[in-house]
Amino acid sequence: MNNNNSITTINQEKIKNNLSYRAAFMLILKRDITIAFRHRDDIINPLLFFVIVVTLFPLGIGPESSTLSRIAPGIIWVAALLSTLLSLDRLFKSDHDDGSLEQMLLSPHPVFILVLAKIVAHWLLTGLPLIFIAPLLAVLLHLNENSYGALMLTLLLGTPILSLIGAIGVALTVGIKKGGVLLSLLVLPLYIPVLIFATSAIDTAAMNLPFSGQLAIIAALFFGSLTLAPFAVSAALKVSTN
Amino acid sequence: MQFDSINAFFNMGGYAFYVWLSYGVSTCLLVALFFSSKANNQKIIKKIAQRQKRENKLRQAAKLQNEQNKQNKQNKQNEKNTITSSEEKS
Amino acid sequence: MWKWLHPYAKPEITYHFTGKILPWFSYLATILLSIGIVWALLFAPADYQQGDSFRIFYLHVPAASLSMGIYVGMATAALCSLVWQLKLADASAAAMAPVGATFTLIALITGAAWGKPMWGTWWIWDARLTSELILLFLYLGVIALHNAFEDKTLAGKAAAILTLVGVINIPIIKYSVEWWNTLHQGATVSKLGKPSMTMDMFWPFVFCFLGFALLVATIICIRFRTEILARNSMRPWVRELVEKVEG
Amino acid sequence: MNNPEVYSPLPLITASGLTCIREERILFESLDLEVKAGDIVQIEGPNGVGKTSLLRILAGLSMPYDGDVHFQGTSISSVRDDFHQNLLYLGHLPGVKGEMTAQENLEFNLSMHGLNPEYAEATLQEVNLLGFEDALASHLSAGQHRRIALAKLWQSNAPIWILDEPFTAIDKLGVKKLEQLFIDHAKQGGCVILTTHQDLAIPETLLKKVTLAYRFY
Repeated sequence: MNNNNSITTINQEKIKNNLSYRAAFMLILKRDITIAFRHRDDIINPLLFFVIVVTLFPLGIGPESSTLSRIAPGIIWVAALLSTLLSLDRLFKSDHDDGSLEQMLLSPHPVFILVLAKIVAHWLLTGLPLIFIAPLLAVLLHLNENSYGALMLTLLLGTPILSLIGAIGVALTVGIKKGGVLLSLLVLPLYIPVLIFATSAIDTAAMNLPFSGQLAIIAALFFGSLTLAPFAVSAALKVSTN
Repeated sequence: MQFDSINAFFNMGGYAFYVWLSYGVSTCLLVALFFSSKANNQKIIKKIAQRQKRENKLRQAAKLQNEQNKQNKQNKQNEKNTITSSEEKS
Repeated sequence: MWKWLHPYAKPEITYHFTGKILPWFSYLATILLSIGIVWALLFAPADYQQGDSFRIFYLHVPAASLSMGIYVGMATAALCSLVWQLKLADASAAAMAPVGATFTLIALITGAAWGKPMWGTWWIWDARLTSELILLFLYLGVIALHNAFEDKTLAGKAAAILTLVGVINIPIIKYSVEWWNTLHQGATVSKLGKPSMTMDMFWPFVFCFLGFALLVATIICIRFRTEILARNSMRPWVRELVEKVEG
Repeated sequence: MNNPEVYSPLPLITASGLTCIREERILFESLDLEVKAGDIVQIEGPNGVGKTSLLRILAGLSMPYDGDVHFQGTSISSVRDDFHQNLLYLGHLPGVKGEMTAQENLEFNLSMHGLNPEYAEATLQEVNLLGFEDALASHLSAGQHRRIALAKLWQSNAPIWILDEPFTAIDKLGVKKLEQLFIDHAKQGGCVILTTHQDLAIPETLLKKVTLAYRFY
């Protein structure tokens, strides 16, 4: 097959790229999800970690259901925080090592769309399973009945924030050899507002009071980080692949 | 003067431990910060000077090197023409 | 606009300029600090409620506000470094971070020491002390990121991004900690409020504050000059300078 | 071969006053480079002298200490998307995902650059990876990974090619084929900037050499 006919004549008119932003977004999303399903342990490990950490607390604090149910929201949310942190490393590390991160930065599409696709893929693979498994663990911790709704809602709105802000930390430390420990120091202080409002929402729900105020603030944090984080991540990636 | 005597001053109205703890710790931290910055400054200057010495040595070695091979190029040269001149003589 | 500022973008000129103003800062700092401290410890009146433990106030409040101020200074340096690609801004941010962290630490220790006689425990989850603690973590994050990269220009840019992300989050953290504190504690704990300041309490505070501010300026100047040297070590002007000094 | 189109008047890439500093060592200082359509530029020099850093700066991947890179006259930082549309960069790392098969990798690469993924199968034969289409990339050798990355060259219509040591782990026949590809690409108004240690069998008219040397201070 001679190769001339496939190379269209190149002259100064620039070949418009026919791939729309949405198609690029879906392309990266599909690729990341197929890769994650090709080796499952990336999805299972953070979940197992979440379960184990939550079961450790009753063993440490004692089985009385009164104390457990009072501290259950805090335990579940801190465990969710830590398991997201554990799974964040996978976001850019493998791409950085095999060079596809460079190709992504050099693609004609704006980087923040591709980065958003990777963060959404990461959330689907770690955030969503967390939400499904949280009620089971809440049962283990005798969580008050009427705060299950609040737990699910806060996790649904909160875990994307964890992925978005965590992506900034991981993009900053992807170039560094031992970046894992540094990642938690960079990212955990930024998680504190989400933790505070989520746990207070679940507590007020336990007392049968309306918790829409806290939920509104978490939603505000979510939309704020949804719009701002991808730009910070693309700037950080440009720095760490320098 | 708020205090009528020296040890009243040190006693700080019963809060001596807390007041002197905070003042003491703060002065230690500030002094440590000040002198570590000064020491850092000297360390950087020493490091640059040391690197400069190493680079000068490297440059000398390189200069020496190409003088040598210029040398042995010359003596190879004049050996050749001595041989050719001796052939003409014989 | 800002034409007069342009020559200072060149590291050499800034290095010599900061060299000239450094002695001024240090002399003023020592004078103001000694007056302020002596005035606060010896001559300022004791608080009618807290007695002499109130004298820690002259240390705690300047340190707390300076720690905030330095972070905002670092954020502006980060903004200049990212928007206008100013390499000197990275150097100044790297110089400010440890100073800010030390002052946050001082604010925390003096806050705890001041809280102990009043509330009976060393650490109290008061809203301001908690956000001061989180500010310390933010500082440590920036310092750790500065040291994590071998290449200084990369380190500067990465730390600049983290500082900007941090500065956006500081008001959110402060608000959420206030909310969290009132929700859990209720307002039972008497706040570490500023008692009404009589004039003879106000002046020592002003001297202490200015003294500490100038001390911060001095230390930042020293560190800034070190950072400039470290980042321009391959430049000819640095080589001559080092030759002159080291001989 | 169709008649050569009129080449774009403006040079494709100009670098002015590039300085690159790595770990406090000046790799190169105020380096000027102009690459017009139809040029093949080979960057030579001992390893560790900054060839890869120069390529990464030209591709816009890393920031030079000072100096600027222009694409058709305008700085690349202002026309980033346009520049990347007309650029194909191949670094040391092939950019091939181990969990995906060779064909999936190529299809992903092609569609990322807005090319038609159906060509993937045909192009894999071009780089004689026949029969390896559905083998997982993790089972393939490093040389085969490089050939998957190189397969993009056959499909890409980006005028600017920046290739970092494209001939590593490629056999004799493959090198000959690639050289021919570069010559055709240059003839059609594209330009190739590459680093290699082998000497290229490329006619002198097209080839431009840039040598970087060690600096002691």
